[in-house]
Amino acid sequence: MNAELPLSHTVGEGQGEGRHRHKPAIAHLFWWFMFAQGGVLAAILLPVHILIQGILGPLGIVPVVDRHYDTWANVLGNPLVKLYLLVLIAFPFFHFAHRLRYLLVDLGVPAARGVPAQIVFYGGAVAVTLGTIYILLTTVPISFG
Amino acid sequence: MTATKRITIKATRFDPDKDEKPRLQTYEIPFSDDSMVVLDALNYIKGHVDGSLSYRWSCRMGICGSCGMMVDGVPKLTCNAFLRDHWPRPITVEPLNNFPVIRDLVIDMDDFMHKLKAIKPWVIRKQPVPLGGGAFVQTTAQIDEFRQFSQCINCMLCYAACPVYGLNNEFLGPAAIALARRYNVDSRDEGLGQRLPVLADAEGVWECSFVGECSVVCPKGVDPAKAIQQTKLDTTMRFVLPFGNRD
Amino acid sequence: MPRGWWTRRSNYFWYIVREFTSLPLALWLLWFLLEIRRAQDGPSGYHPHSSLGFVIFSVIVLLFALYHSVTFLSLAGAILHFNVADRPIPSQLIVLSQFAAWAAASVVVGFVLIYFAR
Amino acid sequence: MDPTSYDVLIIGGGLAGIRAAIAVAETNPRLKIGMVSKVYPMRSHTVSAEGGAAAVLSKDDSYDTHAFDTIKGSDYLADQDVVEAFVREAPLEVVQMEHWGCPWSRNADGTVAVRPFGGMTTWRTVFAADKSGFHMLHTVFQTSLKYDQIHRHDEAFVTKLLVENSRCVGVTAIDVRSGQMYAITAKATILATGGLGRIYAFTTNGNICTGDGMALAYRAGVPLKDMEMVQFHPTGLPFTGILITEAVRGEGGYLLNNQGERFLKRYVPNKMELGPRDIISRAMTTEFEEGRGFEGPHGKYMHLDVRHLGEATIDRRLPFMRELGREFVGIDIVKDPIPVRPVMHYMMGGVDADISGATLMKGLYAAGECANVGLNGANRLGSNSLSECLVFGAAAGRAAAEQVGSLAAAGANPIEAMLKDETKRVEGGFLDKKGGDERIAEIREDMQHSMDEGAGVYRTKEGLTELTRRLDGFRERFERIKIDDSSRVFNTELTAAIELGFMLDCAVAVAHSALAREESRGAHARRDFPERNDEKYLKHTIAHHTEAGPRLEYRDVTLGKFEPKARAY
Repeated sequence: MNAELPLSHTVGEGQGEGRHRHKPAIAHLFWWFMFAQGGVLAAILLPVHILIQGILGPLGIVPVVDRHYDTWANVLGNPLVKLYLLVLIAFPFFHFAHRLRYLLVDLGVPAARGVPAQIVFYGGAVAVTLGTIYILLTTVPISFG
Repeated sequence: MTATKRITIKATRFDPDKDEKPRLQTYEIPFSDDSMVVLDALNYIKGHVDGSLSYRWSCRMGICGSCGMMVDGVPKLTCNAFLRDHWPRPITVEPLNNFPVIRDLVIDMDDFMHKLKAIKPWVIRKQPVPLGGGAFVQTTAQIDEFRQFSQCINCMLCYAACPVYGLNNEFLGPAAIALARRYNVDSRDEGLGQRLPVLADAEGVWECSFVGECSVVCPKGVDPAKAIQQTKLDTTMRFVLPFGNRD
Repeated sequence: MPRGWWTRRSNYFWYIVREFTSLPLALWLLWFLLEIRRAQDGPSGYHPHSSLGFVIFSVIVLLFALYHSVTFLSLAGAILHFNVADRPIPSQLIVLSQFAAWAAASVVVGFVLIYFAR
Repeated sequence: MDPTSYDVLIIGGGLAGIRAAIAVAETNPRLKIGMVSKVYPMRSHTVSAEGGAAAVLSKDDSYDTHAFDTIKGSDYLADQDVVEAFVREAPLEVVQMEHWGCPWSRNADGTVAVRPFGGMTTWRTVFAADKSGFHMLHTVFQTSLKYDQIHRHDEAFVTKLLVENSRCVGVTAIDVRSGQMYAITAKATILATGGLGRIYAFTTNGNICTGDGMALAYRAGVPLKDMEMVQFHPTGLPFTGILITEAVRGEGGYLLNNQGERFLKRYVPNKMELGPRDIISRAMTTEFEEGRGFEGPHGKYMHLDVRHLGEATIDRRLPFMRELGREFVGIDIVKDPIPVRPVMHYMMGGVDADISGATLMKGLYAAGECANVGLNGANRLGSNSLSECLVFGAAAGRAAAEQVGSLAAAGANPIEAMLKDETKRVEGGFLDKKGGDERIAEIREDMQHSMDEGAGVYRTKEGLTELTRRLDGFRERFERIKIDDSSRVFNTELTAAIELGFMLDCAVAVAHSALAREESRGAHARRDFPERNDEKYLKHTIAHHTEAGPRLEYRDVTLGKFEPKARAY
């Protein structure tokens, strides 16, 4: 009734609901959940791996399982270790994918918000997960002793 | 008191009818009293130097929320940004970041007004409660659940500090989500189910990447960043846990 | 929003650093995956990385990893919300317990990595 | 262009205005409601109220005691029928606020808590820490958002009431953002524009409290009532005038002079810090005059001391006071006394309205501080005003909603002509005016300081006569103002100029009403007439607008079961 008035800032009937219909974004919810899980795991587990396997081991300061084939293969054959490594490697990648995607947004690449970017980034995390499963299953056969 | 001190204020000037883009205008004014704040300086300019400078203000006691501006690049309430903290350096006063500028230091905050309405910031009950029954019983511990989120004065400093909002104006934003949480965790409210579609929408809580600056600049001790992450967590738990409360 | 917005305030800059930690961490994990894969080269062909360059890379990654751990656990601790007997647990206590969990996990993992090397 | 048209139009978006809007919506959901505010509603000055809202809630309290306290506080100038209705309605409104989500502070068992307040014989002030007004305003504002039939015009500045056949048919307003003038018509209009504190230099009131609604009604021919009754709050921060709530004393704070003495024992021995505001303000002024105040860079002051209450109580009950002390004075009230002095705070007077908010003009209602429904008389008790906004805001809303059912909409043609005239007045008189040489701010500051001097805590014939003379001079200067800002978009200099005109009209009404009341009653303390004179002045002052100045009449106060007695505490 008063559409022609120059009152761009009146709020009334039907103006409050925004431009689109709202519904919970289940996909966002899931990826955020994976991001949070991965973040916790990376925070709690990664520093010690990097310290021991990336620094102390190569420098020979302490003995580390991955320095010798025997101990490494022995450990890698353990199914619990395989499961642990899957969690350790795959989950953080969902965290990284999420963060890097938003980092691109922050650095001025709005396209990183779109569905194609989501497919690339979260798809990448899924690919790393599948690759990890493949490597864990094919590298050293499962052994129970 | 030294009445001879002077301080330089650089204020944004912009009149959409005359100017292509905003520019800074420099004013030198007497800094006569250590109690003076940036808002006093603006009032001096408007009253005695240049009546055409436009900005909003009212209560000058940090509660009406209208005098938020960028003071040397930081979003602040100008009524408690003291000149003595800057003198003798000049002070740059600009309109709040991330909002369209209507004129000089005045921003267009209608976007927030729409978002505020969208999150249904009122007590929602499944059944109407008659007044005759008296007030609800609510313990201080129950009030503590939402107390800090109810302190929001809608001053828009958090939106000005939020790069996520700056990059994407569709984002629901810190204050609106904090106010939604204020009602969601109020023991008298039963409207969580009605607010979640808006909160957990693609442009809702998920957009937030937890920069945390909203909580840093809030002049009232509200922690919107926390409200947003808690909403993410609660929402996720509702869907992830098999017996999540899905009312 | 100007492109370099995150260079204008130190808080923004450290936020970007926080988000950036994921890149070095991801690279290090990819290396780790490779290390596992190399176990199929057999006893004679297995040569774990030990160059100085790799150690320097790991040191840099470790710095990012620590920054990630500290920020992530502090922030996560600040948002978690538990009530005991109708009273919220202070968030400092929750953050503290997060850091305790980090320490405990580090000790266990470190022990396994070193103990089974013998 | 058709004017925007509503059934009920509310001017003002504070507690009374929004409460009225909701009352209209709930009385008749089919009515179209307009709400015009010169600021976004949550900026309204209700937001600065701190202490709480009075209502009879506890079992040991009674309507009669609340009524008696209010009437005695008013120095018997309140209309007793209005007070009786008010005390019965207030508890319902307080509960309604609670249901809408207001975070009232609680007792240990979770029930709504009350605190003592000045002039009240028992504890009956409900509160939300010391941000009661803030919480109440945001609660009603946010609640109002659920009513789609309430259509807001934010940042629209009303310049004039439109009157047709002595009936109010709407307003003209400036859309501040575009600078365009437009007409809004309505079958009924409710004024809820708040107070006029800015006619004084030292005031707790925000920049927006410029008496707009009072002046709008006054100019349109509706009289103003009891305009001499200006409340000075005992505890404002020197320099800024920021309010330090009476709740500080309610919670047990002491007022100390420069001898470290609780001087109120000489003035209100039975109530001490919980005496009514008018008496304590006068006591402080007397102490200052007798050399027992502290001297500071911004004048004399007293100490308000809460150190003995302890940090826990202060943080739970008075957190905002601690924040104000820290941020605006640089003190921690847990460790330091607060410097305070009397400060203009509230206008008891206002648009002459009856118990339902109806004014003498058809279709025009008033509520809240801009109205005088006869509740506060010569001195308002602290915490009655938030309740007043709720009770009489709702009453005006209901009355308006019921009245408009029987009314036809105003015709469009005269509206268009009236809009054209008013646009010419505003644009020709201010925006496009040539050749002025008076700065708005200078006239305003001169007026404010003159009001402080001439119509302060104590008044005299000489002072008030001088004030009226000066105000005439300011009105002449106002004719010669110049405006730097010629642009249309968000021209706050234009609105400030119109506000100054409103304030001058109000100030003149205050000065003349005060000069004519030759007695001391409540907040109106004449040095030359120190006694109350019931024979002559147990009456409301009614000021009518004329070109030559206010024309004063007197109207009997409605008495009831409480006989006027000497007022001692």
